[in-house]
Amino acid sequence: QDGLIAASVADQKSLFYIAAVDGMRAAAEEAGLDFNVASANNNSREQISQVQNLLVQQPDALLFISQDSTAAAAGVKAANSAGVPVIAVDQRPESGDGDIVTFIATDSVKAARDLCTWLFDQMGGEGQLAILKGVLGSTAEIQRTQGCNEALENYPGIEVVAIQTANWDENEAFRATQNILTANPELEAVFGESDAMALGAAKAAREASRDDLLSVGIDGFPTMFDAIREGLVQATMAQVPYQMGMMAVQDAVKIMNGEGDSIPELQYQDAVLLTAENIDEYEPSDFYGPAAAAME
Amino acid sequence: MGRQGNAMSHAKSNTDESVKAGRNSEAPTGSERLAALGGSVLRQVPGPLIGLIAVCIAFSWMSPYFLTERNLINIFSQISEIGIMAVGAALVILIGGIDLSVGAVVALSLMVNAWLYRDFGVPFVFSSLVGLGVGALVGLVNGVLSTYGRVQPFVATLATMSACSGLALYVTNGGPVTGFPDWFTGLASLRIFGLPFESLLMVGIFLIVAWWLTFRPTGRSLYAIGGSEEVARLSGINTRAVKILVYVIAGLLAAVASLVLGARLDSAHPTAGISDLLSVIAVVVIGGASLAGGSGGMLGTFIGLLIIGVLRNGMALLNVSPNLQPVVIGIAIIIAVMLDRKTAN
Amino acid sequence: MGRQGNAMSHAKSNTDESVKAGRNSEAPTGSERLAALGGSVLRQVPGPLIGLIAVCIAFSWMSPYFLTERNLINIFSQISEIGIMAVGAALVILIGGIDLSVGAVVALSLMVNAWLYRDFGVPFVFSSLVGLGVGALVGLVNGVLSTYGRVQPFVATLATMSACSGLALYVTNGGPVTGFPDWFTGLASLRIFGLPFESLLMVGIFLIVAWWLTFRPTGRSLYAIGGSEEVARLSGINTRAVKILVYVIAGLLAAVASLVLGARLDSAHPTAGISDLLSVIAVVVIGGASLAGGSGGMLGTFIGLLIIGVLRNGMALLNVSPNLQPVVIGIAIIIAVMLDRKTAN
Amino acid sequence: METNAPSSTGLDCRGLVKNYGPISVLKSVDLFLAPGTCVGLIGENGAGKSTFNSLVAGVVAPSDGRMWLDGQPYEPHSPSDAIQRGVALIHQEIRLLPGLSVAENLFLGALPMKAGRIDRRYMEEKARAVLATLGVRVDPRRPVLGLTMAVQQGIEIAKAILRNPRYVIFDEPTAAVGETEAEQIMAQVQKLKSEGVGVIYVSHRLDEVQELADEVVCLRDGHRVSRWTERPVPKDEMINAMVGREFTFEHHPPSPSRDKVVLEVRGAGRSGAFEGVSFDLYEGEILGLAGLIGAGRTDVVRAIAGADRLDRGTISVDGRDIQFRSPKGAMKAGIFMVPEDRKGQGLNLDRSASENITLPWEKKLAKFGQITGRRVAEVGETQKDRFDIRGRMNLPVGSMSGGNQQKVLLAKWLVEEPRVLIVDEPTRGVDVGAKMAIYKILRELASAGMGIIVVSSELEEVLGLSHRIMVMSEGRQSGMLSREEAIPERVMSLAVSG
Ligand SMILES: Nc1ncnc2c1ncn2[C@@H]1O[C@H](COP(=O)(O)OP(=O)(O)OP(=O)(O)O)[C@@H](O)[C@H]1O
Ligand SMILES: Nc1ncnc2c1ncn2[C@@H]1O[C@H](COP(=O)(O)OP(=O)(O)OP(=O)(O)O)[C@@H](O)[C@H]1O
Ligand SMILES: O[C@@H]1[C@@H](O)[C@@H](O)CO[C@H]1O
Ligand SMILES: [Mg+2]
Ligand SMILES: [Mg+2]
Repeated sequence: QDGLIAASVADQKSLFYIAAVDGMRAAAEEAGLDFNVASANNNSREQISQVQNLLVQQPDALLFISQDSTAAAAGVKAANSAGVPVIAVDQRPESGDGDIVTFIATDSVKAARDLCTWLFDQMGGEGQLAILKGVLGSTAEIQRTQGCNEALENYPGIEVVAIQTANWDENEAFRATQNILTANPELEAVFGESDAMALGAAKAAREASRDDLLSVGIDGFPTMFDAIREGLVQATMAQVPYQMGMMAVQDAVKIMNGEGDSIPELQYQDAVLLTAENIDEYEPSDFYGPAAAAME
Repeated sequence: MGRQGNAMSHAKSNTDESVKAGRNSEAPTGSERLAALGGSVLRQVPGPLIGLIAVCIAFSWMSPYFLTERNLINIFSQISEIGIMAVGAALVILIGGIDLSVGAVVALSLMVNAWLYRDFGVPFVFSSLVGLGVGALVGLVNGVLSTYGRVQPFVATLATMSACSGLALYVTNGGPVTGFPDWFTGLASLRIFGLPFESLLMVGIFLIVAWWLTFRPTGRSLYAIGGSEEVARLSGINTRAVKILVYVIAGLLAAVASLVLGARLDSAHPTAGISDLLSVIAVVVIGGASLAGGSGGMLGTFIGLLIIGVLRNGMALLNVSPNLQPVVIGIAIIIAVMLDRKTAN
Repeated sequence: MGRQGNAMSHAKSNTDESVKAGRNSEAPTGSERLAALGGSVLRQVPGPLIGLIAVCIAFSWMSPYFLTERNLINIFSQISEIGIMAVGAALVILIGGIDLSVGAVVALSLMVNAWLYRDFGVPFVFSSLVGLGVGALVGLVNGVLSTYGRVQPFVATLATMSACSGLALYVTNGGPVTGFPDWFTGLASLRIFGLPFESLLMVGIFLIVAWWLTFRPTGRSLYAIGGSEEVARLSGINTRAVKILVYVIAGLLAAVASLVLGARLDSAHPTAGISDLLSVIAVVVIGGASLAGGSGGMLGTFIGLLIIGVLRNGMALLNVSPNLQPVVIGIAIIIAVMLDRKTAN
Repeated sequence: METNAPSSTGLDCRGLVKNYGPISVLKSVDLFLAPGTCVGLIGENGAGKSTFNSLVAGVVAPSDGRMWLDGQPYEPHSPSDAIQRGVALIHQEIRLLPGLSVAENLFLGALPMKAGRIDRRYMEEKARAVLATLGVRVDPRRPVLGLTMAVQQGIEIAKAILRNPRYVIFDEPTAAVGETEAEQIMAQVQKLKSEGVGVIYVSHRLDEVQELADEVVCLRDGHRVSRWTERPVPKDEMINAMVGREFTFEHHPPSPSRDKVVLEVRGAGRSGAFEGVSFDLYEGEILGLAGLIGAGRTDVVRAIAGADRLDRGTISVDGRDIQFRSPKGAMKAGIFMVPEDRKGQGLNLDRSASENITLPWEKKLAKFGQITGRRVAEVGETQKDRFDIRGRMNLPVGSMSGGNQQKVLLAKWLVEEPRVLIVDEPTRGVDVGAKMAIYKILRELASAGMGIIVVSSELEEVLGLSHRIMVMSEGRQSGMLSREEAIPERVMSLAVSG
């Protein structure tokens, strides 16, 4: 089969996006399609440019992992006007009347809500909590904050004593947690909006001899597997980006074969809560594909 | 520090007249006139033009899409906001300053605009004007701090950058705003003579500012101030007023860029534009301006803009691996700049 | 452009001498000597020290935790990497250059190190040395490009920044590496006389470089080169060699910072350090260095480092809303810098 | 090129050529300098003197020609190379680092060491000693910023001497200093000679050349046109050789000034700089400002021209009180000042001569608010002719010779005619012919009704030009002399005593 699949992705630094692209590439190879990918370095303006650049090559489908939900609309619009079908992954276009064939994603609000609910149960429904946010204003930050807030409504005993941003960065999370622990010696748990930040928080706690501090994250990165086993961190919500990437290409193939109508509009993938109890049932590659295996 | 190699070599290659045209010599000969003309044309062709041409040739050879009309239009529309911001940044750099707040001003003025429009029902035209006003105001603060306040421009604009990016998040507590009026978002797809409106706007701004810098006394004084503020002051230029004006223009242009961005994305995001800072300054400097001030101009900046725009576009067309793209871009920038040096010698 | 206000006021307060010290004046009078001495002491107390003190007083009043031993130690350990990078950045700025690659060098040297160690089984001591070598090599490239290559430092280091950040992702295709030898990660929790090893390392580097800048001819020559490269050259200084050396030191120190980072987190991320660029330069400039070169020093940089470190720490202790933190930091920077101006007058 | 073997002692330069691109600035110049002697190098502005010096001192490489130092081939590829071989150059333009201390400037590139550290104590002591022999009294620990031109010139000379050179080139060392300093500098040259050092001495003050030089070489348009080996070399011969024709001094007695006061200064003072300055300047009058270096003349005129603040006193132009706080305000009121420091205050060396000249005038030159490159070039060409500027007006001023830069500086302030013109050291580094031309212009401007203040460290210049002379001493106005009263002795005694 002859054809070109184009993908525009927010960045190629986060393992999440790397795995998603790996999944896409693998599926495209399997289907014998050419695969072009552009990474926007977390710049939504830049990403619109890249979408335009990809469209110049008239691909058969555009797989679109937008930098944020608001910017997504413009990319979709551009693709629509070029007559290229769009498969949105991870970020759903929030406005505009653009058409997408399907939206494949983790329900981030739900993932955060479930994770926090689990965490609050571990805390016995009361105690001090700190939240480490991702880059402020980014969709993942907004949705995960929202999910945690929803969980908090059911747990009046949980007191949020500190909210800081660590910009998805482990080292920044380390510093922020040091400071939070200084000001809040009674702190019991940290909700990191990503695994990297959960790890940074846990390492800061360990350094401050607070091994009892609970720390959870979202992503299910390979690095979390050992960390959970060792008790450094307690849980993570594993997403399935590799699989999402493969699905996106498979859907694209369906469109090319004229079977586009059979694709559901919304394909939420459940995130899996990984804790010490079930960690041995999974492999990192279940979530992040072969790339993850190399990283463990 | 690296003054323009261009101006330097220029100086070197043209001195015969100063030797020949002694007191006794008559009016300049024809060949001397020609040489002078050649000199002044050379002076007009600044920055790494050769580099740009080389890059373009390479890409049109490597990708069949590069020279298509659609792609060329894309390139132009893709560089619009950066270009508009770069005009302001170039002016600031010309007077020997720097403006780190340019990206954050984009975010703040866009958010204030969208917030007034959505949450207070302010008519969009007015909320946009307020957005522009915010940009100008931040520029004013930058200008006043770095003149009367005697704070280094780097520090002053670092502070306003920080403050603006925080405020941009604060107005809507980090949430994005979507849904601008249709006539406004329509501007993003408006074509005039087949050219995108936003690109024409950018080119228009470049032309007006180039005209100002070349033909208006105030504009011309920017070179004097950048060359030596004391010399400019003693020559009767109100250097403080001009400097403040320049920062205000830079802020205003950033706000204009925010409108272009808002129309294109049909949304306002509190981090919009923030990561463009380095690209904006890079465009100006690649175009031949020196951060020491006093050299550079609109033509050079435009060439710098095209170099960055073409490089990014071409990489995407060629499907270079995303991790390697920055490597290739880094190398290409150096080659583009060095090509120019070599030929200038 | 904003030469240091410090130096300026200094100059002004001393012009009377130039009047007095005419041909008729005898040896300087006692009071003149005193004034000169006062001047040179003033010269030693640079940058916004007053600002730092004010910030510290404010925080110790607002948070009971601020002045605890634990918190002070935390502050010191939190600023270690930025501090080490800032030393290199300060040297580069001192000679009138700029190094944008510093953050990307952290990422690249750490990744190369970790990659060699994990994927090739290179003993960690050697892989670390290679990592340091990578830092020095990038510095060398920066230095050669900006001297022999006659590329502006901004452009040269922008290019290497771009290239390094791409390569850092490339070596492991963006994946992080975890699991360094225990003895190495142990360094992160090592305390000497109760002080974190990394902080002592940073302070040691500051002291050595300060000594070099003050007492060694090569170090001293940085001020001359920054003041005027031409004058320095005419005075017999090998300006190119010194400039290259400075960029190499800056690259090397960035690589050292990457080791500190790696030991602390027991992992290597391909984006580690990249976002620190602006903070690193800010530290130097807030500390009183001028981007025009020729002014600034280690004491000022250290004060700038503490200002940034204390501000961030204090905000976190007070749990200021993350949206407002940048606003407060922006305002605080201006106040800190202006306080100093006021008192210097 | 001469073929005989190089001398085994001395600096032997043969056939030195320097081309900038296609243009040759120096065309096969020979010069021989024996140890313990002095060669005077003269020539019009732009003749190539400084270029020759740069070749010898390794600042730029020659395009052709060879040099030998004490019989050994000498090809300096950097200034440090030349310094190491014992050749030092005192540049025409003062090049010190304002931020560094005097002592450090002196030892820059050769800082003395002790126990692995810079030996500051030795450095300061040595600096003080060397400066003292030059008559420069300045604390070696203070920064150079803010020192007078004369002191800076002294530091430049001391810097060269400290390197113990065997050959020293002085490029117009006395252009920026007063008579007394000039005498001290010349004494220093004599001393060096007597110690066996070979000296190349460049100056437009021909009596100095006459007094010091054992041999005089004259350049014109990059050629060596004359050489005298017998002293004394007659001054008129030197002048004729420089300009390439018979040169006659024109003597114009100043036309009388009128009764109308243009500028009135009353009780002017600025803390720490000068006090109690009061005078009237009449239409058509040239008022000379005399005094020793550092007497405060520059400070006074800078304050009058709005460049520095005025703490006390009033200034009025044509009877109208002026309240200005900036040069711009002063210029609006009709007061223009040509600053003394052309590099730091007068010209932007990277911009073209024409652009420099039009800078203060752009608003006036503009038509419909626009100013074109052509208009700038026209004005530049007009001023080029009027001030006899040698060089291309569309090139950066920095590539012009020092004297021609000075002419551009004057031309910059005289595109249109102000009410009051202040010129601070107007003929610094200008050759004899051009000097006469400048005097002529100043006199013409005065007779057309302008009021002119001339600050000059050349007493001869002040005395020759002015209707009246105001003498300053240590920041005070110590006397006002009419043309007739102003004999050198009287001026000097007022300048010294105060
Ligand atoms: N870097 C340069 N580029 C081009 N032309 C130059 C350069 N340096 C000097 N020249 C030209 O060389 C000629 C000789 O200049 P030079 O400075 O040697 O003159 P000079 O004899 O020292 O004059 P003055 O008495 O005014 O100092 C001048 O016409 C000058 O314009
Ligand atoms: N605001 C200022 N900024 C920089 N330099 C200044 C300032 N005011 C005065 N100067 C310099 O200080 C020096 C002292 O000036 P002053 O008027 O005392 O000297 P002077 O009598 O003119 O002697 P000279 O011949 O050395 O200029 C001058 O060189 C002048 O250029
Ligand atoms: O899940 C990832 C996060 O871990 C972070 O890297 C940002 O993007 C999100 O989608
Ligand atoms: Mg000369
Ligand atoms: Mg003076």
